[in-house]
Amino acid sequence: MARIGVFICHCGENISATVDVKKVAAAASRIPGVAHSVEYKYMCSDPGQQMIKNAVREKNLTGVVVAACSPRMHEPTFRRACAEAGLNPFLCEMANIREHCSWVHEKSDATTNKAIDIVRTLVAKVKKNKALLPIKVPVTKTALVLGGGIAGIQASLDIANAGHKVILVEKQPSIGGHMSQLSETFPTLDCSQCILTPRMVEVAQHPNITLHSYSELESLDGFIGNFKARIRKKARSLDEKLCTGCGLCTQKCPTRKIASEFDAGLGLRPAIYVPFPQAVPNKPVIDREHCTYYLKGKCRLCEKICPTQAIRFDQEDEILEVEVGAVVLATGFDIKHGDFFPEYGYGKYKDVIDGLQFERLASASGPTLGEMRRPSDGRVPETVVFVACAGSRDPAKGIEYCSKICCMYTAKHAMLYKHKVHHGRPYVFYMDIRAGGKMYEEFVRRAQEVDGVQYIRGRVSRIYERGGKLVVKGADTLLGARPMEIEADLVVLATAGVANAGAEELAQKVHVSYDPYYFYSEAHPKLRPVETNTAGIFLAGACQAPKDIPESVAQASGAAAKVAGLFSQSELVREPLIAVVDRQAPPLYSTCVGCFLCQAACPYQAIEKEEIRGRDGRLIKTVAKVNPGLCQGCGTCVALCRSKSIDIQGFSHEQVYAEVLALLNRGESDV
Amino acid sequence: MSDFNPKIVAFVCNWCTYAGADLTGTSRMKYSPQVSIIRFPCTGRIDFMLLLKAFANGADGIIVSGCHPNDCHYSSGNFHARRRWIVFRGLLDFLGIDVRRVRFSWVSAAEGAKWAQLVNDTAEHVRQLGPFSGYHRLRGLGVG
Amino acid sequence: MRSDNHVQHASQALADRVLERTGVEADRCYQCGKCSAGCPLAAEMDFPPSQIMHLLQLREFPEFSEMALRSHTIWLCLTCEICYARCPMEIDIPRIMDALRHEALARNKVNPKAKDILAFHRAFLDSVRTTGRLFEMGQIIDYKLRSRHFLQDMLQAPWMFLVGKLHLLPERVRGRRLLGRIFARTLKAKEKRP
Amino acid sequence: MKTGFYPGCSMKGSAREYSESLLAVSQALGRELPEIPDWNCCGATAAHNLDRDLALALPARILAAAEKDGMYEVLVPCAACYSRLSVTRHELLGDEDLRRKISGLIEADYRGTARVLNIVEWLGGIPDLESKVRKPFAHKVACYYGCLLVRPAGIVNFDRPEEPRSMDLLMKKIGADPLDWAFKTECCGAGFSVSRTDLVARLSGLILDDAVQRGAEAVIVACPMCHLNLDMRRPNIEKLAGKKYNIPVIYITQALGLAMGIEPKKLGLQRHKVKVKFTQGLAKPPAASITPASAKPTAGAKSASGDSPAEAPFAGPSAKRGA
Ligand SMILES: Cc1cc2nc3c(=O)[nH]c(=O)nc-3n(C[C@H](O)[C@H](O)[C@H](O)COP(=O)(O)OP(=O)(O)OC[C@H]3O[C@@H](n4cnc5c(N)ncnc54)[C@H](O)[C@@H]3O)c2cc1C
Ligand SMILES: Cc1cc2nc3c(=O)[nH]c(=O)nc-3n(C[C@H](O)[C@H](O)[C@H](O)COP(=O)(O)OP(=O)(O)OC[C@H]3O[C@@H](n4cnc5c(N)ncnc54)[C@H](O)[C@@H]3O)c2cc1C
Ligand code: SF4
Ligand code: SF4
Ligand code: SF4
Ligand code: SF4
Ligand code: SF4
Ligand code: SF4
Ligand code: SF4
Ligand code: SF4
Repeated sequence: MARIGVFICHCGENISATVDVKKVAAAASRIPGVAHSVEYKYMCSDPGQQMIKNAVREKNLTGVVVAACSPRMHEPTFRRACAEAGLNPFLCEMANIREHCSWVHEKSDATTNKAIDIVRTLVAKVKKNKALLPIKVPVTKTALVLGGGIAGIQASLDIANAGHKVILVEKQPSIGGHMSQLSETFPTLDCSQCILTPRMVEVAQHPNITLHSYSELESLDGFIGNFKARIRKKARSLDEKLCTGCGLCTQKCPTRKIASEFDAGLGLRPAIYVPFPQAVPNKPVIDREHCTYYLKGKCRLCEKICPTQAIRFDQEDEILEVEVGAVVLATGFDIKHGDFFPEYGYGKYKDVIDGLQFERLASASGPTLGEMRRPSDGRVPETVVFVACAGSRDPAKGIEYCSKICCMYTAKHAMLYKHKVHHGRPYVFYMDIRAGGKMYEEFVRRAQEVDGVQYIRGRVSRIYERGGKLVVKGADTLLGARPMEIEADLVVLATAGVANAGAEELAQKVHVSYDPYYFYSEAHPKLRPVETNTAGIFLAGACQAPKDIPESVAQASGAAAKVAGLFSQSELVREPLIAVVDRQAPPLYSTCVGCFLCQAACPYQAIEKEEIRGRDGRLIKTVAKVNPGLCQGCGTCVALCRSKSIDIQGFSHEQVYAEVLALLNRGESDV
Repeated sequence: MSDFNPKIVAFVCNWCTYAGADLTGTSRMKYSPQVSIIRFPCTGRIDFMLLLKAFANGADGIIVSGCHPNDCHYSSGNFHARRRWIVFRGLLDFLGIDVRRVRFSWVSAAEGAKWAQLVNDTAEHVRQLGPFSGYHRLRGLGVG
Repeated sequence: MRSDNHVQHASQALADRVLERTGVEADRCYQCGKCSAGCPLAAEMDFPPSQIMHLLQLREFPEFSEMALRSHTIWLCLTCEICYARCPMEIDIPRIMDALRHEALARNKVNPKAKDILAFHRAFLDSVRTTGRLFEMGQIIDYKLRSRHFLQDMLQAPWMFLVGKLHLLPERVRGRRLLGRIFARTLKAKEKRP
Repeated sequence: MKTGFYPGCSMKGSAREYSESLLAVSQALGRELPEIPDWNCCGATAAHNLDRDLALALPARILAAAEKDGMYEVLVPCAACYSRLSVTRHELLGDEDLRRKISGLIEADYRGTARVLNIVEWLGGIPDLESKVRKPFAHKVACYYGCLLVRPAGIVNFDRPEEPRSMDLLMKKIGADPLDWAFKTECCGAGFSVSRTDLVARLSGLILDDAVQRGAEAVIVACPMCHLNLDMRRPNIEKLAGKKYNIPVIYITQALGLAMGIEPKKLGLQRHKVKVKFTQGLAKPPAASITPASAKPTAGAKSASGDSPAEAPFAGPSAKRGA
């Protein structure tokens, strides 16, 4: 038989001024199962709490209802008091008779009666409450960071500097990401390599960071604190321990005409290559798709020339298994390229290039050593047209969003061009200038006022070649939308920032959600911007949405702080208010019919399939199972399950049904 | 009909509407006492059989309220609730319950005044509709 | 269903009438200007296509709608579909132009500069109405009478005749009575010409 | 199951040679092209400019007549008629109320069973066209698609609206060298040939100029309106541009006919305003067909002729860039 204690608070006069607390206490004492009912001036005060503790011990209470303020305010206080008195804290509930009653109604019988209703409701609930134990999960204090762009680098360094181990996995032969390709960066125009390279070196040398370059995630299992990752280390075709990075092989390789990924296709590289001179690690890889030996079975020149005999043609991919407690996704973005802009001749005319190609043309380490020369004939372009929003904000091309970074880098490009070709004429066709950031608007103004970049408001309709020039057909919508033509030597398209080609596949591997454009979704657009909906997996950088370097770095440090917070305890303690799937004795095992509607609806991928097998190993049925590490207790699955096989602790069917009946003043016996 | 005091049950989520109703209180706004709140983690948890159960046991009106779309604490629970609500409307019709007895709304943690308004509107509405008398029939259907 | 009754909705905003008749939303236009940049005749137009969209968008200002209706633009539009093909918002501008022309015609708001173009269209359709097919010789004569450009093309006609491109007698369609009825129920029913 | 033929008005008059050459070619290919019985004018630009119902009713009557005659597809060689017929079919099939209304107007139930084909589609569907070539049409040609063959993409839906390739592919099949040029789909001035000859002269002039600059020996067209503007309006074009253009404008069917060895007269080549000089020998083009301006090929012309669009439409480093 339940022995419930009810404690009614006056809150000074806050409650007692409108609610007749004595009457409430008297009414409560008449509710079946209530063994103790008192009122007091300030329940949350020390004497108030002491009252509860004493009653729990002396009256052997099996449950407590504190009728006072909102549980959002003092639930933890009273649950702690109960726990101290030896009562499971989840057997304590609060009846909100202040915010939901005394403060919002006039003094009257109706108000007092409502307070009684509320108390009765919570008493009915608490009778159905079960003692629950907090969930504890051990935490492996190693973080897995996927992607070694500036975001991944920053996150790795911050976590490592907080004293935790980091495994950094980078798909390409070197870390650095897109930032390593940039020439100078807005809004300060400092050299990208100069600020990035020291951090890349720091990563390489940090005792807490293990770098796996030229590697990719195979699979990820487990849950927060306890992930198991399998990493594929792709064969570099050489023994990294022996290779000293002398570079002899890359100089001598006869297969040299491969479009360089790093130079965005504008430069060439050999079959055995280091993507760029400052690469980390500074060890080559053999590109097996182009190497003569792999294609034709002949050559092996690199092997002959290598002073340390490091080349290994028969090397195979290696699979590593690691255990980690948290994952940071920092796999970055890409820009759109290919045949998606036929009216601009993009991909057709050599002198219609994209933003990253311009970065390489402007970079001192690029294919022209920083000299402004156009790809088709190497001439210095006298007139350059920059086209903003090329593919962004363009539903017809499938992208509705603004890519956010291109207004700024377009202004930067026009400026860099003008700095290199003083007599040159840069034009920018734009729709709006989006320069929201510290010193950003000033930067764009400088491009216009100091460097004389001509901004024309309008979208370009068409670009075609005529006599070695590119005819750009635009219109100035600020001048009556009159059409105009510019004969340009070079056209730079600020093509849309898009998710990486492999983004969807990776999201499915690690079970995080993504938006229709395959950018990863944050757990809350405002308040949880660095978390994903999967506990223990965090986001950093442009894999979440196009963003610039400062934002990527800020988010990376945020993600690192979250990881460090998680790693600050050896165990993760979570409230046990989570879902559970019904389990029964054989032969039923569970009322769950295995429809997995719940699985599809769960926003946190917390529902797994469990196979129930007989002693002989025969599959009896497959039922749902909630992973307590992932479940956040939203209850969506509960409402959805048709066979009522899944329930949520703390808000169980029994509890809420009892509340409804009590509120409507029908005892259980009435039903 | 003027002395009819309807009984209205409000099913609200913990993160937005419950907090919004708290704010109504802290701002000392007044509203009709005919409404009592039952707290849920999320509108996504609200099983609409519960609503029928409430009607079968003497509720005259019901409010379901949670976070605004896209503001859900659990990111998508309220979308599920909204989807179910659309199905549920049809069911109400089928059972002969006036759809106007159920108010589905979004009240955020900052919308204390909206909560007071919602409660008063609903109370007035239900008062005009009169007591819900169909519960015997519902019980006959086994909903009680 | 779309309605073609131009007068009935005169109090409604032009943009809404256009929407009702064509299903094309001028409101989606975000004034990027790509249509005007590619339109072969934008330079000739009083309001290039993007501006026509904006005139419609400002529906609370009837004087702007009026400017769109009375514009030379709508008669210059060649229905070349370049603007539609390239519009990032996929707005079927030529279709809007059609609807504006029909309304301008029905409400007697045809831009005076469009006189020759309109004369040509009418001559063309007259020929079709009476014979069922275009009788080029007849049409040219009819057009000349309407437009009063007597000298233009005087050099072409004899040449065309010589190379066998012009016939002196029209081909007649057997079903031309039906065609007459079609004309009577459509164009003629709506248009009151002097 | 027969393919019907809708000549349209101009093919009976000003574009007579288009229909002559088409019929000569179809005969040589052994394909029958029965005309739609008692067809009428599609209404062209004039109808849709002035009245929507009329603009739908005229083509609907044509298509209904074709259906009644058991035609499951209709070849419409004139791009302008093709556009009107395609648009009508598209709209009526997408709106049942409208279909009923227009059926009422034309006093026949239009069902939409007959597909509408343009000339490029029809020729593209003929298997083994290459084997019919007797004298390869070995000339540099600029394929001019104009507006209505490829637009609006959602309705005609057979090649892409920018940088189309289907006609270039056909020209390759008969041994021609289709050039990469810039005005494939720009507008020639269309129906303004008579009413605003000034505008036609300007727009068509741009087209001819680009073709000539790039060293084209002929412009290939698939539309009587395009032909009218580019060929018959040549004096107006030249007057406005202040220079001469000798480049001939040839219907796609004429080029095909020449390659198949059909006699030029049967193809109506004598009816052109601008003389087609390489009709007999089909060997070297006469120098006269290129204006002085194109004598020294520009950088653009060089690269353009290098990679013709048909085989390598998008050669260039960025297209092949790795991830
Ligand atoms: C043309 C251009 C100019 C720019 N100029 C500026 C500027 O001046 N100033 C500025 O602030 N910002 C600029 N930006 C933006 C800047 O490039 C980005 O903000 C920044 O690169 C984002 O860093 P990131 O680490 O998130 O992504 P990335 O730089 O894209 O790095 C992601 C890394 O993850 C790796 N990766 C991808 N998938 C996987 C996988 N599955 N497993 C393992 N590794 C993977 C990639 O190889 C890459 O190394 C510019 C961008 C462009 C396109
Ligand atoms: C009109 C308006 C509308 C907005 N709408 C949106 C929106 O829709 N969405 C959105 O995302 N953002 C919006 N924002 C932006 C949003 O308000 C800010 O991003 C956010 O408030 C910033 O939070 P903060 O904590 O940095 O600063 P603040 O909110 O300013 O908080 C700073 C706190 O520090 C205290 N403080 C100041 N000095 C001291 C001191 N010396 N010692 C101790 N304490 C101090 C202040 O009292 C204050 O409590 C809006 C802003 C405005 C002005
Ligand atoms: S418990 Fe709540 S209601 Fe009671 S005194 Fe404390 S704050 Fe006030
Ligand atoms: S030659 Fe040998 S040691 Fe030198 S970089 Fe190449 S593989 Fe490494
Ligand atoms: S074996 Fe391959 S990588 Fe080595 S030198 Fe030859 S082509 Fe280059
Ligand atoms: S950032 Fe600027 S250029 Fe880029 S999509 Fe947005 S508005 Fe266009
Ligand atoms: S919805 Fe219910 S029955 Fe279906 S799988 Fe989930 S728990 Fe089992
Ligand atoms: S309660 Fe929510 S988070 Fe937990 S399993 Fe159910 S749906 Fe998933
Ligand atoms: S192209 Fe489309 S969106 Fe742009 S101005 Fe024209 S109609 Fe508007
Ligand atoms: S359809 Fe009309 S408005 Fe559009 S580009 Fe052609 S001429 Fe201009």
